[in-house]
Amino acid sequence: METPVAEQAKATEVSVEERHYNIIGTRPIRHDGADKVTGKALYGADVRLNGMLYGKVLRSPHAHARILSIDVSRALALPGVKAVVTSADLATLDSVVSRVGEGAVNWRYLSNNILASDKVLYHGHAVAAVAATSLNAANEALNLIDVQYEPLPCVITAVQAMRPGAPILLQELRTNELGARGEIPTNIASHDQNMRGDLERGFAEAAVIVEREFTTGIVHQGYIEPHTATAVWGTDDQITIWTSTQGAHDARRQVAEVLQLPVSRIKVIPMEIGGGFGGKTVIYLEPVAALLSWKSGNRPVQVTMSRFEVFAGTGPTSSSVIKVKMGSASDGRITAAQVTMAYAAGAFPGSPVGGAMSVILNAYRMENVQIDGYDVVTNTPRVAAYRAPGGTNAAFASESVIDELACKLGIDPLEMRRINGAKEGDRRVDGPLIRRIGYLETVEKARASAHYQSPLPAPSTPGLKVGRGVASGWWGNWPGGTSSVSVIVNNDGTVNLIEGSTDIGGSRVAMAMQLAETLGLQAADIKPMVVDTDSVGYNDVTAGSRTTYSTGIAVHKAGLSIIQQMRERAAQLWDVESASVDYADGVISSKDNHIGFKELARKVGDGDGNVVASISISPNGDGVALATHIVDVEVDEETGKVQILRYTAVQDVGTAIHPAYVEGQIQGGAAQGIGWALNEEYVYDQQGRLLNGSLLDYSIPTALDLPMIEAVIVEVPNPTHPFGVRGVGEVPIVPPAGAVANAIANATGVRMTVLPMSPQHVLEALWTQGNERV
Amino acid sequence: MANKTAVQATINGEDVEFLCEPHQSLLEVLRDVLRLTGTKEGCNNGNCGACNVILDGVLVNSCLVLGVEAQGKRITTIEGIAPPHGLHPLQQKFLEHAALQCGICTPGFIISAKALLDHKPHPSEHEVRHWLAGNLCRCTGYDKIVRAVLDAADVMAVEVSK
Amino acid sequence: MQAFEYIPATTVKEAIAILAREGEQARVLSGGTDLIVQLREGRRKVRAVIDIKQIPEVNELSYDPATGLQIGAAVPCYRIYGSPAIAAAYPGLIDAVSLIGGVQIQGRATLGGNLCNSSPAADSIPALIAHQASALVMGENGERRIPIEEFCIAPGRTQLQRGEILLSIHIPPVSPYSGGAYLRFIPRNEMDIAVVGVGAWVALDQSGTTITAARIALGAVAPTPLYVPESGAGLIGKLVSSETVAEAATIAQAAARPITDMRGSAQQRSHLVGVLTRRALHIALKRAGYKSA
Amino acid sequence: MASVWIPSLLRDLTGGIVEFRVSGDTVNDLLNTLDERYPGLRARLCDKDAIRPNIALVIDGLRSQKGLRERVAANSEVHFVPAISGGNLNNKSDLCRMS
Repeated sequence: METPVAEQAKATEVSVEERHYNIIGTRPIRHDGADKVTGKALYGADVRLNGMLYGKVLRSPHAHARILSIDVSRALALPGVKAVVTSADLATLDSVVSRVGEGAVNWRYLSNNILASDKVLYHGHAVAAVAATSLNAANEALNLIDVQYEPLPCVITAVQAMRPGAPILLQELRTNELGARGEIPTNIASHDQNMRGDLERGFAEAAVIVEREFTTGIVHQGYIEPHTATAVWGTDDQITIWTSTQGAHDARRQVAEVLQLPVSRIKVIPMEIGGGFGGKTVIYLEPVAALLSWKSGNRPVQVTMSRFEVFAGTGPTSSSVIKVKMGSASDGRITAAQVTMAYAAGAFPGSPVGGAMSVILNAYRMENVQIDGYDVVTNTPRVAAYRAPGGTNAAFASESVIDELACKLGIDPLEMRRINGAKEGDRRVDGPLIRRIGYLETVEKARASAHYQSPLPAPSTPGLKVGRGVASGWWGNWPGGTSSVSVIVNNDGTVNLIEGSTDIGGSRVAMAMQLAETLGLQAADIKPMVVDTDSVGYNDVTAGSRTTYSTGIAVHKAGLSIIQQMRERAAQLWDVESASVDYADGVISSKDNHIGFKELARKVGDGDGNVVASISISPNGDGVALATHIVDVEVDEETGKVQILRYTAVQDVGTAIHPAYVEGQIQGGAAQGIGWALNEEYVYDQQGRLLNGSLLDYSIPTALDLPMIEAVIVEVPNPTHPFGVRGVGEVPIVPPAGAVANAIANATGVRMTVLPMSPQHVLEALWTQGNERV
Repeated sequence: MANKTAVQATINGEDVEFLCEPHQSLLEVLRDVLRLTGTKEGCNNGNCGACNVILDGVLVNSCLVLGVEAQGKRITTIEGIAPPHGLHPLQQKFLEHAALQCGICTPGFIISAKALLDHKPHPSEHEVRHWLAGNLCRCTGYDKIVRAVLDAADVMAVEVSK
Repeated sequence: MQAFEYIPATTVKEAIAILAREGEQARVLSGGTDLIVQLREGRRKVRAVIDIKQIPEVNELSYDPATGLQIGAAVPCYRIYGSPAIAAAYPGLIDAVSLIGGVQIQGRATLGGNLCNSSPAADSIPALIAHQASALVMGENGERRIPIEEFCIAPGRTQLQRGEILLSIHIPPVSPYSGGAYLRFIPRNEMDIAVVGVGAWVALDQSGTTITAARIALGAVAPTPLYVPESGAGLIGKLVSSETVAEAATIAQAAARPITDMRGSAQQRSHLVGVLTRRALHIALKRAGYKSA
Repeated sequence: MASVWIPSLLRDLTGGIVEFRVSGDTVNDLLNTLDERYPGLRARLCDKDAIRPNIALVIDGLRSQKGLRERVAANSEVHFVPAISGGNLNNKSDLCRMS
C-alpha cells in the first residue's frame, strides 16, 4: 500500500453510523462453550503424553544474591530423576532489544529471567529445573540441588531503588533518556517526558491547586490457571510445545530466541487458556520444558507452576509512586498539570510507565502539562503486562486529584469531567490529535444513569458511612500487530474459520459473528478454531484489546474474498459476467438467477477446487477506549473496611459484536480494579521475601465481595474497523481505584493516597487525616 | 516410594478401582490416574474452588482430600452431571448467560452451584454469593455466574413441578 | 507431597496405639483442610497419617438440652450448623463454624482439627472458650478433660501428650438468659484468616438487665487463642450499658499481645480487639434477651 | 510539508523548537532531513534502520506499524510518543542501547 497515510486511513474508514446488523449485536452461544461447561476442554495442564515426565523449578529463597555455585549431582542421582537444567544450558544471548507483542524484550534479560545466571534478582527467581518420573521425585530432587549464594542487600520499591547508594541490580544499566545514555550505574532504567505549553502560566491562572503523592503496591493478574508447558524435543530436533499462552506465535519466537533456534524448528500448540490478562504474553517454562526433554532423551516433559510460583516467579504489574499537581480555574477548566511517576519494573527494565504516561491525563484537554516517567528496576519479579498496563495506578492518582479539585470548586464531579473532557480534534497530552472517541458520551450516559440519578442508599448499619464516587479512564488500545486467518467453505455450506489468535474470553464467537455478518450466514454456520503455529499465518498476542479489532478486520477481509469467489462461481454456473452477480445476505443473484450460499457451496468443488481465502494484515489502527464508572461504597470507620454497594461501568465500545461478552469484559475489568483498589498487594518482609504468595493471603474478590456490576454500553463506532469495533478488554480496569477512592472521600472526608485501600490503610488514613476532613 | 493402595469408589455413577499412593490427593487421582481432567487445579490448597467435587453429597475441594480417602465413596465431577446427549440446566444457563470467559473456573463453579441447588433449590442472590465465595473467578466479576445459577434454579424448579 | 503411610483406624484404641508408637511422626487426619496443606508444603513432616473418620465415637454429634452439646472430633462443620436444634441453642458457635473457610471447607473441616491445629487465628477456638467448652482427650492411661482455654500452648502445639487423641468437645447446656457470639475481622467477606477474632458469652439475671456471668476470648492477638477472664469478670453484677460493654472491651484490648504480620499491624489489631469485643458483646447480650432501650 | 513534533527530551537538540514542517515521502525522509540540521536527532529515535521499540510512532492519530517506511501525506502530523511498555535498557552495544 503506497498511498499516503491520511488517504489510506480515509480509505479504510467506512461509515458505520446507523448500520443495522443481522448477527452483530446478538448473543449466540459460543462455539467452544459446551466443552468448557462439561470439562472436556483441554487446558495446558490437561495434556497427557505417553512417558511424560514431571518438571519442577528450583527458585531463589533470596531477593538479591550472587550465585556462587550450583551442584546438581545429588539431584541427578535420585531414582526417577532424568534431567536437570540450569542457566549453563542456555546460550548467553546478546543484549538486544526487540519489539515483542505490545512491548519490548531484551533477549538476554528474558533468558536470565527464565533461569538466573550470575545473580538472582528476586525471591522466586528460577535457578534450576528437574524432570523426573513423578511429581514427588521432582520435588524431592529440588531439595538435593545445592546452590551457594552470597546474599546482597535488596530494594523492593522504586523509591528505595532510586535512593543514592541503593544496591545496584544490573551493573551495566544506565539511565536512558530517549536514546541518551547516562554515565553511572543506576537502577533507573529510563526517563521519559511529555511536555506542552507553559506550566508556570497555567498554575498562575488556577484558582485552586491540588498537589498529592500516591503510592501503589504490586498486584498480580491472578488468573486461575497456573502457567504450564509441555514439550517434546524430538529425535529429529523438531520441538513441539503445548502451552497456555496469549500468543502462540509470540511464544514460538521467544522460545526460538532463547534457545537460539530457527522458528521453523518449533511448533507451539496453543491449549485452552485459563486467563492471562497480559501475564501470559511472556514465556517462563517453555524453554525449560524443551531443554529438560532434550536432556532426558527426548521424553515429553510437563512443567506446571504451583500457585506460589505464579505469584513469586511470574510478572505481576508495577508498584508505583506518582506525584500529581493540578490547577483549575474557578469555572472548572484545568489550567495546568504536572506529574512525576516512577514505576517499579522488577528485576529487569520494562515497567509500563509509558502506558501510564498516556493514561494519566489523556482523557482531558490540557494546554499546560508536563509528565515525567521513570522506569526503575527492583528486587521483585520482572513485571508483565496486566490489563491496561500502568493505567489503574495512573488514573487512581489523576482521578483523585480531579475529584478533589471539583470538590473544592463545588462542581459536580461528572460536570468537571464534561468541562475538561477530550473529544475529536483535541490534542492528547503527549501530542497527537485525537480521532473519534466517545468520552463525553460516557460522561453523559453516566450522568443520566439510574445509578447517578438515585440518592445514596442509607447505611446498612447505623454509624457506617456511605459515599459515591466517579472516575474515568482512557486506554489507547493496540489496534495493530499482525493477524492472519484462513477461511474454508465446506460443501455443506458451513465455513471453517482458522485463526491463530488465542481465545481467552470468547473471541472465537466474536470472530465467527463477524464472518457470519460479512457472509450473511448464521454464527452457528461458522466453525471457528484456533490452531497451532504451523497451521496459520502469524498472529500477534491476544493482548492490548486488539483481537476482536485486528483479527476481526482480517476475518472481514477474508469474508470479502469468499464473497468475490462465490460470485465468480455463480457466474460460471449461470454463464454470466461475474460483475453482474450480486451478493447480499447470503444470497448470490444475477438478473435471472439466485442461489443461497449453502446451495452454491454444495455445487462447488466438483473439479473447480474449493473456495478458500487466507488473509494476513497489519492494520494501522486506532480505537481509543474510554470509560466512566460510578460506585457507591459503605465505610466502617471503626474497622476501615469498605464494602462496594453498587457499581455502574459505562464504556464506549465502538460496536459490541457479542454484547454479553462485552459486558463480561467490562464487569471482569471492574472487578479486578475493585480488587486492586481494596485488598490486593504483594507483602514483603525486610529481606525481600514474598509473604503472601497464595490465594488465601493475596485477596482477590470473591462473589460475596461484589455486587452485580451494571455494564452500560455506549457505541460510538470506530471508523477504522469495518463494523466499528474498539477494543474493550482493558479500559474497564482503569477507573475503579480512582472511583472507589473518590467514594471513600465522599463518605468519610478522607483522601486515600495509597493502594490498596485495605482496612489497615483506611484506618491509618482515618487516624492521621481525621482532623482535616472536608 | 510408598506402596500403592487399591481404592474402590463410585465416580459419576460408575464403580471404579484405582491404585494410588497415600500422598496423592483426590485431585491428582482424578486428573493423573483416572484422566478426568475436567476438575482443575488452581491453587492446590483449598482457596480457589477450581477442583471442587461432590463427595457423598458434600461439596469438597478435591485437593484437600487424599485419594485413599475415596474408598467406598460416591464422587461427582464435572464430567458426571450432564444427562446423556444433553447438558445439565446449570451448564445450559452458564452458556446462555455467558457466565464464563476463559472457562478454567467453570467446572468448579458448576459443581458448587449443583451442590447448592441440591441442598437449597431456591437460593437468594446472597445465598448464591455466599455458597460460591470459595470459588474464585478472575474473568467475570461473578455477575453473570450468579445470574446463571439463579436462572438455573428457576428452570429446575419448573422442571420439578412438571 | 511427601510420602507417608495412610492408616485408616477403626477404633480409638488402635489410633492411640499408633500415636503412642509413632509420637510426633504420626498425625491424626480428620477433615484434612489444614493437615494436607501442611504436608504438601512441607511445613509438617510425618511418617504416618491416621484417618479417624471410620471411628464411630469421633463422628458423634449429640445435643441434649439437659447435658449440653457433644461434638465428636471428626464431625465436620456443616453437620453442626446443619442441625436446627444446635443452631438455635448455640448461635455463637454457629457464627464461628459457618465462617471457617468456604462452604467446601466446611464440608470437611472439623472443630477437632481446628483445635488440634492450634492456630492463634483459629475461628472456632475463641467461640468455644467463650462457651466454656472442654475437650475430652483419651490416651493409653484413660481419659482426661481439658478446658479449651488451656488446650493450645503454642502455635501448632497443644496439651496432647504422646499417645493421646482428642475424642470430642463438650459445651455445657444453655443456661437461661445467656447468649454467645463470635465476630472476626477479615479484609474480604469470606475465605480469609482472622485479623482479629472475638468470642463473647454473657448471662443475665431474670430481669435481663444485669450481667451475671461473662466470658471473652480473643483470636489472632497472641501465640494462642487468648481467654481474657478479667474482661468478663469486670462485667459481672453490672447493669448492661454501652459504658460497661466499652469497659470490658478496653480490658480485652489491654490483654491482647498482637504482632504485626502480613495480615495486619499490631496497632490495627489492638484497635480491632476493642471494636469487635464491644460488637460481639452487644450481639451476645441481644441473644441473651437484653432489650436495649 | 508534513509536521514533525519533537519529543520534549530531544528539544535540547532543536533549541527548544517543538514542531517542524519537513518535506519528504516517508518518516525516514523526514528524520534524515531533520538530522542534517540537528545531527544526532535521528540516532536518539532510531536503532539504525528502525524506530526504537519503546517509541510509538503516531501519524495523524493512528499508530503506525511500518515505522521509518511509513509514508506521510503533505499535511500529516508525525509524533513519537512513549510506548506502552518502557522496554528494556541496556548495555554494551550502542546499537542495541535503548530503554
